[in-house]
Amino acid sequence: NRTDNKQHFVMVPKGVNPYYDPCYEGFKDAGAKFGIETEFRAPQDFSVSEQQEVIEDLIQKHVDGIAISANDDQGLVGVIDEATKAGIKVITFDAPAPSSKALCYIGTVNDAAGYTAGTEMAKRMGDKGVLLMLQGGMGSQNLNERYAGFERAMKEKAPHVTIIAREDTQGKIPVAQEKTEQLLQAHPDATAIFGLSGECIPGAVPALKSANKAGKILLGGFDDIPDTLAAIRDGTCQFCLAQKTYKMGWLSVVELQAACAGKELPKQIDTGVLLVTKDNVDTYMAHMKEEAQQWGGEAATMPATMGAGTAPATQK
Amino acid sequence: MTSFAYDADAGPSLARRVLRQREVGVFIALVVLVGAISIARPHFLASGNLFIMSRQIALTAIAAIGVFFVILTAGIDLSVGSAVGLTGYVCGLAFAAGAPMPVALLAALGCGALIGAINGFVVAYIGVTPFIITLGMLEICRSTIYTIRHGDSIRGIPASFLKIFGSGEFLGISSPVIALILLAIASHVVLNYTAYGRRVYAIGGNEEATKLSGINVRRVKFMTYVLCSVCCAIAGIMYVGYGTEAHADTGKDLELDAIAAAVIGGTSLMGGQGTVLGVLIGATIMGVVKNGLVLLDVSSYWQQMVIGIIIVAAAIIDVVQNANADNRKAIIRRIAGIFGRRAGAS
Amino acid sequence: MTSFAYDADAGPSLARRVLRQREVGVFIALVVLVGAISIARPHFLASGNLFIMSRQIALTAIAAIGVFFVILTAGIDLSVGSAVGLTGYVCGLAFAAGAPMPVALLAALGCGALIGAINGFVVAYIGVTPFIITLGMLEICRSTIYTIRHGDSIRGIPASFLKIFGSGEFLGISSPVIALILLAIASHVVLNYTAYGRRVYAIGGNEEATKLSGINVRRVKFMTYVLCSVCCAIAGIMYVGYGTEAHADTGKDLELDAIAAAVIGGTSLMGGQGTVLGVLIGATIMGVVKNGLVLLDVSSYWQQMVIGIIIVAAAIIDVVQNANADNRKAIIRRIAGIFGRRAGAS
Amino acid sequence: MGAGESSFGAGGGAGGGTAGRPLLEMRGITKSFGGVHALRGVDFAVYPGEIVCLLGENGAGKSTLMKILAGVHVVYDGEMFFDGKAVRFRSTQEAAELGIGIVYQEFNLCPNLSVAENLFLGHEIHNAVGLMDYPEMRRRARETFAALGVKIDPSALVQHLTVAPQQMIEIAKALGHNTRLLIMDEPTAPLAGAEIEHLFRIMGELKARGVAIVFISHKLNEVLRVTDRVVVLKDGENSGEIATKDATEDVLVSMMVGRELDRMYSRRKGSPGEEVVLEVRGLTGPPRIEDVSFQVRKGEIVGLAGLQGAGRTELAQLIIGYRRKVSGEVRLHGRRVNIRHPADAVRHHIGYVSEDRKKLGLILNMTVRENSTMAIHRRILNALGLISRAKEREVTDTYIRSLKTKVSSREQAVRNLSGGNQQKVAIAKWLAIKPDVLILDEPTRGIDVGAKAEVHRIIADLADAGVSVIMISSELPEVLHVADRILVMHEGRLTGEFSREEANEEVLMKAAVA
Ligand SMILES: Nc1ncnc2c1ncn2[C@@H]1O[C@H](COP(=O)(O)OP(=O)(O)OP(=O)(O)O)[C@@H](O)[C@H]1O
Ligand SMILES: Nc1ncnc2c1ncn2[C@@H]1O[C@H](COP(=O)(O)OP(=O)(O)OP(=O)(O)O)[C@@H](O)[C@H]1O
Ligand SMILES: [Mg+2]
Ligand SMILES: [Mg+2]
Repeated sequence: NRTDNKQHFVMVPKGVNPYYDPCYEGFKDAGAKFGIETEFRAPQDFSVSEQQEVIEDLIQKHVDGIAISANDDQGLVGVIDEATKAGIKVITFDAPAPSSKALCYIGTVNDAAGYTAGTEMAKRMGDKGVLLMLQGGMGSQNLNERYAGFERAMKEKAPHVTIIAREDTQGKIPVAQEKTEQLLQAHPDATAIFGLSGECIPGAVPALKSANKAGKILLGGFDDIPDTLAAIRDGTCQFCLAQKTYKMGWLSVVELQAACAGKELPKQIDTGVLLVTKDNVDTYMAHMKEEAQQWGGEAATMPATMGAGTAPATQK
Repeated sequence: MTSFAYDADAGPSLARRVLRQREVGVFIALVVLVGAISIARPHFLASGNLFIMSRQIALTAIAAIGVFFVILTAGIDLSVGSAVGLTGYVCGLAFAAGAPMPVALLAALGCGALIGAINGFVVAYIGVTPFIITLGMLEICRSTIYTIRHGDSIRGIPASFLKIFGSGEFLGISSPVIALILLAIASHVVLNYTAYGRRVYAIGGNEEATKLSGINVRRVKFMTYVLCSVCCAIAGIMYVGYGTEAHADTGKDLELDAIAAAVIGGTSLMGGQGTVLGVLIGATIMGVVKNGLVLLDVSSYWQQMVIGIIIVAAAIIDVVQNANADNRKAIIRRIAGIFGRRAGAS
Repeated sequence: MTSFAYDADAGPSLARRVLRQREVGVFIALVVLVGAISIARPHFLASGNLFIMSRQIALTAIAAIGVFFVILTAGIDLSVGSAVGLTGYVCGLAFAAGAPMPVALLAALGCGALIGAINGFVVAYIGVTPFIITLGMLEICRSTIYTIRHGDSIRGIPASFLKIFGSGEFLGISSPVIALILLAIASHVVLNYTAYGRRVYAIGGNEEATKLSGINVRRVKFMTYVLCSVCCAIAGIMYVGYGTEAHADTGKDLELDAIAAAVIGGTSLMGGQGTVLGVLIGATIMGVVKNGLVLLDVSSYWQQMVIGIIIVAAAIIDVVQNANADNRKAIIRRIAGIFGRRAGAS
Repeated sequence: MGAGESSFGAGGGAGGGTAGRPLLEMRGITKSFGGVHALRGVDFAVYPGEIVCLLGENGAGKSTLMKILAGVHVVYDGEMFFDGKAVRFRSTQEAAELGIGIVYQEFNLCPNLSVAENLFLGHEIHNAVGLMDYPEMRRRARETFAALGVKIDPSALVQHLTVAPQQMIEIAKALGHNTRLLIMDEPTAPLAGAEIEHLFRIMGELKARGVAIVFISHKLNEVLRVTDRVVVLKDGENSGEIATKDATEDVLVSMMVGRELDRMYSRRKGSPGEEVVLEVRGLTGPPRIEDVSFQVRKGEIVGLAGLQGAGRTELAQLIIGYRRKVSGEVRLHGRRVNIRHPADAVRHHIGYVSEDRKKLGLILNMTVRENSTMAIHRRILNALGLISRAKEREVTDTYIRSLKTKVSSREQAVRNLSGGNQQKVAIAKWLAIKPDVLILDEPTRGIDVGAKAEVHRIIADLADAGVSVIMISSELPEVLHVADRILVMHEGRLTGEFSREEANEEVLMKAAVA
């Protein structure tokens, strides 16, 4: 008898971070469009345990669907199991939990994203030069996968480029800046810098500027946070790869709805990454939304723009 | 004129052993907290929630008891978090190498003992400030983890192990909680009923006088660091069971929580003051706050702030409660006069 | 007349004013370090590198001097990093609100003073352990930043400001370094040549005695926390200039570096011991190590470990150097006998 | 022993006396610490230019009363008048401002600061530019010390000083600023001959200047010598008052203790055995001990006399392995023993009662019980290897009784005991190890006449029971009466050895100075 009243879907990110704002925006918009009550519940810090607590709590609340950005694979197996038993549809977005009973993963496949990034970097470097890399936390699974993909692409497409350093920014912008400054001292011959995580470009920008190398050194990296977009506008940064966060949110609703309607979901949907450059920096978000918003509802097949992976289930 | 009442000493001594005034303050804070949360959110007391909360508290508290030994001697151990991470990782590596469970456990505990022995030796026998050497060990242990497998988690932990330390429970109590209870009892006995424990407190009270009493201060201190890191190893093992994998980042920043738990529970960083019970209460307060905030749907952006405020509030309640009548008046007066110029005066 | 003058004393007291033995140890460590790195990588001494390194060191050292005041009274301030972050963010917000530079600077400094006043009041007038209240403030300040703009950086800092505090330099010395030099001189004078400074040391040496000497211990302590947070505000402002934006995560974990710098420089966490010069040396050691590791292309996986080892090594050199002849022998003997059973004996 | 009754106190008595308005008057002062009643309705008055002695057993409440007067304890019942005006101090500062100076019973110095800095802490001297004027402070410090007849390097760190100079600094601090009322709580306890004489001279001068002085001491000969009036406290209540000129030691004692008491230092019944128990050969160690050799026989009491700084404490600390020796050896029962740590000493049943109970003797935040058993953990374990509370209580109570320690309970924190009672606990700890050799460093420092007699009796009994005792004391009469044999030290060397028969104050003094 819950069919007659609104379905209730909840988005559970890893923690508090502006990165998730577009995810939830997509989630909300889709909810609004398909008449579904949506909610955003973030753990206080990026920890499995707190994420478990949030989910535990949602199970008590008997929500209809949960979309999780998993802080940890194994760590969530238990709760996701419980939730499924309680008849709640669970999917993961942004960060997967393959070992769990989660029905589907919607998000960037890091290795693929890394490969795309590497390809772009290779193209821009023209198979020559010295590349410096920044990474936020050497222990981070996702970033290590990104790096793997990136390195593979470089080896294939620009074998003569030397990746000469890979420094830990500890995920902090000021540290990224310090490391960049030091790297520029250590390697005056560097021709390019690539940042595997969000804080790298915002940190590298002031370092390049104070070294008067802004625009002279190729700068690219992941995540379209405001600082980075600003840097792209002023030309210090040449490109960044935006994860299709809005789309992740939107598709999460679509897939959960499908699941509730008893549909079989694909194990994985790679939302792919979007290349942001000076040309599309002001428009890419709108495009991303448009692209996402055609999914679900009456929409039919998937367009080619869609990244690797299987098509999202569509519903009547 | 030898006027001392025999029953009089029953009072203090008994109290000191069981629930010294020191603890009452934080205990009140804890009760208030639990009361408030469970009224606002009855689910707080649901067995499901208590289960996960108690497990999380236990993981911190085990490490907290370890560092508590060190703090009693007026030392400090910042390597707690990294030690938890490394020992757990070693346990995982042992399994990955196909070692049977007992071996894996011993490997972790041995690794803990080694970390503690290094800390202890450098502090007690060379004389380096605990803060420095343990800060160094913090870095060393953590980066050791990274250098081994570039930060990958170790998967494929045997089910037999997970059955005991992961899902494992006894009368609905998770294994970390059971471990904590046993550890707490053992520590309480050691600290209050053995010569060793008495000496730990003595060193915190007056190291020179202790030495002159013919006690090998160096050895006692050395041992506290070993004990601390062994507790970390226990926590490390429990974390592997909890996460069902050995993660490279396990235990990051745990030292701060562990020390905070001890201090909130009335342990003096100057040494010689504190009880196991206090540490448990301290750890519980922190766990309850974190858990409660999530249940209460406090905006994630505000949670940290609330935690900060509650920590401070608990500490203030504690101080006021432990102050004797007239000091209490004075404190209240000062808090009241905070905006008046009186605030400046002594 | 009875003479109690021990020639032993003439030494320390004089030295204490200039370059106490205490520092010589770490200073040697520093020299060795610099020597080694610049031989391996001559570019280490290139003006460009010295410029950026000195600026990075200064940013930490300014905060370190702040917390040094607190540590001298046997206190501790864990909110240093968050205070740096918040004050810088406040400065940015003021600019965003179109405030002129003086207003923005005052806003930051005022914010710092407020944070320090709260810490100081709760410690000195209510009597909460510094560790707890400042831990609380750490959480509160940081989450305040996040609640304001959900962690986004504040851009559009006026060029006039950046010209002074960002790119700004004087005889090739960056503004943070200039600020540090002025601050260090001022602190040295205050601590060694004013009544206030001596009372700070006195409290660390024997708080009770200081109180009985009719000194308003509460006020002196209170002020150290205010001074500390004001130093943080200075660092915070410098960081905005450095980053050309106000970032939400500025200063994260800085407290540990700041405290470590002080302690490596020979400051005792038990209070009453330490010099500004020592703090500077401590901060420099840490900065040199970090910079050197990158120059030497040490893999990020190993850097932490090297840092840890060097911190410990510096501390050990320090201890051995400060030990008197026969203690030194004893220490060496122990280090040697580490594997023998003699290690256990005192 | 009325030896010192040629009192300048009475001589100046004209200037003092209880005529006119009291400078200070305390009425019905009551103070209790939790359960402990330290003071019950005590009345006390001091007149300008008189020296009043506050006398009483350990724990009688003397220090507490003075701490109230000095503004340390701010919570109490009763009223206080200074210069006829009602006063109620809220801080030590307020008391100081009225010209009340105090030398506390326990040291209150900052070890990490220089002598001069300690001396001027709270009223530092600034120069033209408002910075600390160190040269001036050092100069004035030297003056002050010269006036006190001592020489202390003003720029020395206090942590390098021994108890005696530290005490002189405390006195100098109290004298500092236009003092009108000077309180001295057992000022002579850590001092020896010369300094005490200087101190008395200063007191005479102050008295002549009309300064009122409260003098607390357990040394009755001093009391009779320098004071005009004696006010006696017993168990926190007034128990009488007497003009010094009408008083004798016996009168004072009976006023304190409330009954006649045989205070004569108990001469031991037995006599030393023949076997040499402890032998020290050519012991040398930094900073000052040079080639010291001596023997102690079974059941012998050897007195170790000397001036402050003679190195007696150092010698003791070398013997028990608290300091590292560079040469020489220690033999026990004829066998060479290698003592490298106090633990070794305890293992060989050598005990050492330190001269500095707060720094080296006691763990102040621990209870009387925990302190009493600190050195015998091994011997009070039960079957389970745990510390047996029963045995602990037994040991603790034994010594609380035999030393007549005044405690509210054996679980009282030692911090809260009166100075003398703290000293008794410190001694108890070492009696508990059932020592073969017991070294006592100033064992009767700061304990009352009754307790002193007790300690001497205990020493005698120990010796009779076969314990070899070395008693370091700066009080020659004490050494002369208790010791079977007396060694004298000067600047780290033994400079004399006397049997009880040949020894007297003159020869000992001669040996002590050269
Ligand atoms: N801070 C305190 N807390 C609890 N009890 C105390 C405290 N200070 C003193 N007392 C108690 O008050 C009583 C009086 O102590 P006080 O120090 O005044 O004695 P006293 O006359 O100075 O003895 P002594 O000659 O040994 O110095 C003692 O029983 C002591 O235990
Ligand atoms: N210059 C010094 N530096 C450090 N400690 C010292 C110095 N001089 C003496 N001491 C220590 O102070 C303590 C007291 O020794 P002191 O010089 O008073 O000899 P003493 O004969 O014991 O005098 P007392 O009559 O006080 O016992 C001993 O431990 C001694 O080693
Ligand atoms: Mg007294
Ligand atoms: Mg001595």
